Amino acid sequence: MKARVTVTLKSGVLDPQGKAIEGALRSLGIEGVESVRQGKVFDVELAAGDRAAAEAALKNACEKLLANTVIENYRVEVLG
Amino acid sequence: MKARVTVTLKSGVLDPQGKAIEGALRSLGIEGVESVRQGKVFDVELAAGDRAAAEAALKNACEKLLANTVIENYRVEVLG
Amino acid sequence: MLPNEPKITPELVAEHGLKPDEYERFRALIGREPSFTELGIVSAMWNEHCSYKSSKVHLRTLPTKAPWVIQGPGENAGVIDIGDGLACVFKMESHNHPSFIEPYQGAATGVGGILRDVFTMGARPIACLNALRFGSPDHPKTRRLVAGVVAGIGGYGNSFGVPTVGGAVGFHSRYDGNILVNAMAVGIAETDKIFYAAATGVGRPVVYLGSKTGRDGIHGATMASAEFGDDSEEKRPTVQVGDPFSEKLLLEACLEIMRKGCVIAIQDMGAAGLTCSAVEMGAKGDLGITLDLNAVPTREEGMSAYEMMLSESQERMLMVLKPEKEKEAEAIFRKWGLDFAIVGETTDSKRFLVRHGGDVMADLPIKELGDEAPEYRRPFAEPKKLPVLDPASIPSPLPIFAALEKLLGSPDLCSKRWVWQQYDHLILGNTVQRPGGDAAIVRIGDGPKALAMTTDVTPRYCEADPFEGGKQAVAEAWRNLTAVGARPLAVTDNLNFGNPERPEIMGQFVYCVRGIAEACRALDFPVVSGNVSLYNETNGRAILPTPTIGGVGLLDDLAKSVNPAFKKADEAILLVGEFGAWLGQSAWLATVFGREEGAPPPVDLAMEKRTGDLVRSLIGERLLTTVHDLSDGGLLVAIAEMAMASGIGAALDAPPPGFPSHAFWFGEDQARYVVTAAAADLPRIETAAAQAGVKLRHLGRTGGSQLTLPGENPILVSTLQARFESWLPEYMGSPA
Amino acid sequence: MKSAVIVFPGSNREGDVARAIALISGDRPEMVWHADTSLPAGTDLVVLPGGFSYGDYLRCGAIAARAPIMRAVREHAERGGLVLGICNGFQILCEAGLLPGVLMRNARLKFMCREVFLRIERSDTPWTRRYNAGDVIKVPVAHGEGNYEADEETIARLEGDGRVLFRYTSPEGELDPEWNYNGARNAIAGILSEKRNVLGLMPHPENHVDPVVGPVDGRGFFESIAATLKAA
Ligand SMILES: Nc1ncnc2c1ncn2[C@@H]1O[C@H](COP(=O)(O)OP(=O)(O)O)[C@@H](O)[C@H]1O
Ligand SMILES: [Mg+2]
Repeated sequence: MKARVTVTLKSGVLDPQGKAIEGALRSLGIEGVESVRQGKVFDVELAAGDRAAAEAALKNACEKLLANTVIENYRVEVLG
Repeated sequence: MKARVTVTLKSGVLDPQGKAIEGALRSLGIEGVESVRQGKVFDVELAAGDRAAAEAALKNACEKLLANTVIENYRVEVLG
Repeated sequence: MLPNEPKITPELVAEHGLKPDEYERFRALIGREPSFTELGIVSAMWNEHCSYKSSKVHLRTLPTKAPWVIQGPGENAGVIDIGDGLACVFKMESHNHPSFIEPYQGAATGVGGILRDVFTMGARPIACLNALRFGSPDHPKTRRLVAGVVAGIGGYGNSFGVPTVGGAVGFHSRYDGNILVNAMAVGIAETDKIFYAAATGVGRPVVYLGSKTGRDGIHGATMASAEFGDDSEEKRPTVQVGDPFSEKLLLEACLEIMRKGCVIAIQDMGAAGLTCSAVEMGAKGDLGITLDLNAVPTREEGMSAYEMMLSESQERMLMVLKPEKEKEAEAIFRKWGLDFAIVGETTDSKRFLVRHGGDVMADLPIKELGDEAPEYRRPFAEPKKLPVLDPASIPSPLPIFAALEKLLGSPDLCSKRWVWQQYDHLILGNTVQRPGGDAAIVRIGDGPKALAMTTDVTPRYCEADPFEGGKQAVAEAWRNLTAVGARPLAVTDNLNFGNPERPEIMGQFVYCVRGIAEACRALDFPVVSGNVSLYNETNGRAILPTPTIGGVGLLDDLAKSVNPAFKKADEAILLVGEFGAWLGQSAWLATVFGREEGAPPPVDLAMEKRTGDLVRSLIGERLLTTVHDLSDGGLLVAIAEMAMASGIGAALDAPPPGFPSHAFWFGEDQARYVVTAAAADLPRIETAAAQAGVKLRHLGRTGGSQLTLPGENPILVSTLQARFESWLPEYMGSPA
Repeated sequence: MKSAVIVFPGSNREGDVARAIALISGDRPEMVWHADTSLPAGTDLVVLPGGFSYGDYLRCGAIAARAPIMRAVREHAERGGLVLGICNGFQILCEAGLLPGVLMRNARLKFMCREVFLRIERSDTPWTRRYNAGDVIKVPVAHGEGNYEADEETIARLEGDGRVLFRYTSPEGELDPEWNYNGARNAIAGILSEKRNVLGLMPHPENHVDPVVGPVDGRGFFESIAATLKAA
């Protein structure tokens, strides 16, 4: 089963990398960029009986490792 | 306008991050994980006249900066 | 019958970089049409990068022996004896083409590769250096390449955990389409525990260790030997990705199984991976090797024999283990989380037999694959000599200190802090001389011994006169080691040139090598390892000839080392060596006038030796408080660097009669050092110099916060520092 | 004093800190493998060294924080034992929840290896008794992600409880963004746990203890620890 986990910074948490990218895009002449925030995706293949099991396993993975819930939110999508 | 850019490694390109995470998930007892590949997301806010303009600007941003097209693929979604 | 899909056609042969006559040679050697896998194997073995076919005959002329040389060129790295049962293992290698295509990963994997060369020999790496050449700062790609390469070198070395302690960074439009990334690694081993590539014993397991094999860099070695055209950026997927974390584990695991006596032979998988490593192990040991590719750990499904044989996936090793130690070795590798697989065995057939899925995919004579590689005596043109410039014919358009400011703020001479601050240069706690001095100094264990190391070359000189330029590169490396008080022991070289099929380029190569050989001989400074990178050209425009020299020297007692920072006020500033006025090919001429003209300064090797030996013995007697060698920018740039390193100024005397001021201060005559000493020690120093037949000249005194010179407006050291430190951060658009 | 240095795959400054401890206390620390589940009997001080544990490929310190040995480290901390995390070790302590906050990418977005000036905020701790509050010491940093960040409430609590032990300052001890190279919130370079027995700091005092290789401003740090353990 394939799934995608997306981990993003909570709003309010400073994102120096996003800020730098914002600046770099502007100096490259790419117009209209107001803000950039950077996050991560994990494309996971897993052997799970069903969607619910896969989702549960990945939520567990996020809580235990993939996200730092102090500063990050996560989202799990099982793609089937 | 809000958009999300997702940058992932081309298949076949070594992903040391993904490999390390795979190992860690297994040793944390999360079952069934077969493979993990890590990518990046950029959540961008931009002032653009319309979707097409936003999409064009972000594709340009990917080619120039956000993605390393030697080893990465990218995808732009304008969320409106 | 060997499976043979696809069919071998002349086009396919050409795509593999083999010339028709080379292909015929191979066909005659095996007496039949090769299979596709065999074509891949021979293309890897016979390309320039692996076979050194254009350079071999010339490399043989380099001096490689000395009583302290344990292993010269030919192994993964050179080995020299440094006493107390210890050996220093070192080598330099280029990763030019990959770094141009993907700067971060290209540079990172270059560092990874050279580290592997060193620890394959049983040495623990203690330091890295790197010599970088970028295109003109105005070229649209340069900034991105600098950022990527520097981050890649740091990214790999910092994580692996070895200090990056020195190197060089230069810019020139001739590198616009072909940057140079030369990485050097230095390690320490016990002299009786050095490991080599030659396999011994029949029927022994051949073991694959490290990371899995993927489709990385297939044809990378061929790419490194191909000239770029405008479509070079299309050759993308061959880029390899580095994994410093796995490399660190591989280091620890390899050293552990070596300590436990498990290893008979070991070879890292570098360019052309499994092919080169297996053939070398067999050929050097006079044995055959049989590989069963089904046992190779792969990262991707459905990899063909061809792909596995040519993959350049990083962080992999091939070993022959003692059969009785196999289980122990495997347990160690598993503990470090690395792959371990028996992929073949040694045989007495002297054939290289590759099986996959039950089929024989290649069956080749193993020794001939290496020994019978083509070897060329390519035609070369003798370089034209340029006229010697008369300094009086070049008027100085600027006051002396204004020219100095301009030089210190120029891309080549400015501070490279922005670069080396991104490298962990302190880890392991032995960095005695940090980046910014003449040579780096790294303590050995708890001391008092230490190694000094440096990389040098002045490509402008080599372009103008390859022979003198080759000599100068060696002399400067030797001088840099001497300037910290070390005894220069040996060099590794990295010869970067254009397309050797053009006689002018081959002429540059041949004459540079002659110059290097002559200087190494005269200075008793043998070459123990090296690397050649040819075809560095785009659309027929070659790089400047750039034979980078990596030098290593030994300090018996690091308490007796010196650095270039002025120590206190009221000390005498002396020039050791002759007064001079050589402006041809000088940094001054290039920076102030934008002219690269005339013959470069000649190197008198006998004088070089006399002068250096004197300086070293004075340092040993603790008579000199600071020492700095003269190179780019000449006398005044050297003095300014000594002032900037300390914040202490200097009052300089007027040049002697007959020397135009600008030529005196900025001339680049060789075999010279600036030193300082306490007044009380001057008589002893003068006596020693007279005995050695070396000139000693008074230049002025240290003190104050500015540089002063009769007839010129003084300049604050802090003003110079600001100029020196600002160019690179401003250019890169980010503070150091 | 009995100390244990935890070695994770990818640790690389474990030798540096072990050497500094041995040099100053005379006692060699024991190296403990991450996969072990207990500390050597009688361990006084646990050190999580610098490096790139597991390549730091997910978030710095994230994977190491979940290693088997960390349970024993946590218990040691709960018993009031001294736990020191330097650089990657600090990141691991934050990821493990033994210290609050996170270490983000440096504001200048580059790895940096350079000397910094640290102001010692208090001397009445197990870690700094050989210094005076307000002393400024010169030690190196070597990191790409040392930009300390936490929510307002956490920062207020750390500041209110006097748990900020080291700050990046000018050589004169003044707070100044110019000298706070990584952009850390409130120029925070090192923080204490509530009971002050757990310390995390980004700089490397272990690299400035030996006159042969540089200044020796880091000696007081290890002398303080040795004195604390001797007194105990
Ligand atoms: N790429 C680099 N990596 C590390 N150190 C560097 C690098 N480039 C320059 N340096 C350091 O900066 C100092 C000055 O470099 P350079 O001008 O090339 O010295 P020199 O002319 O004396 O050979 C040296 O200490 C050198 O090691
Ligand atoms: Mg020098």
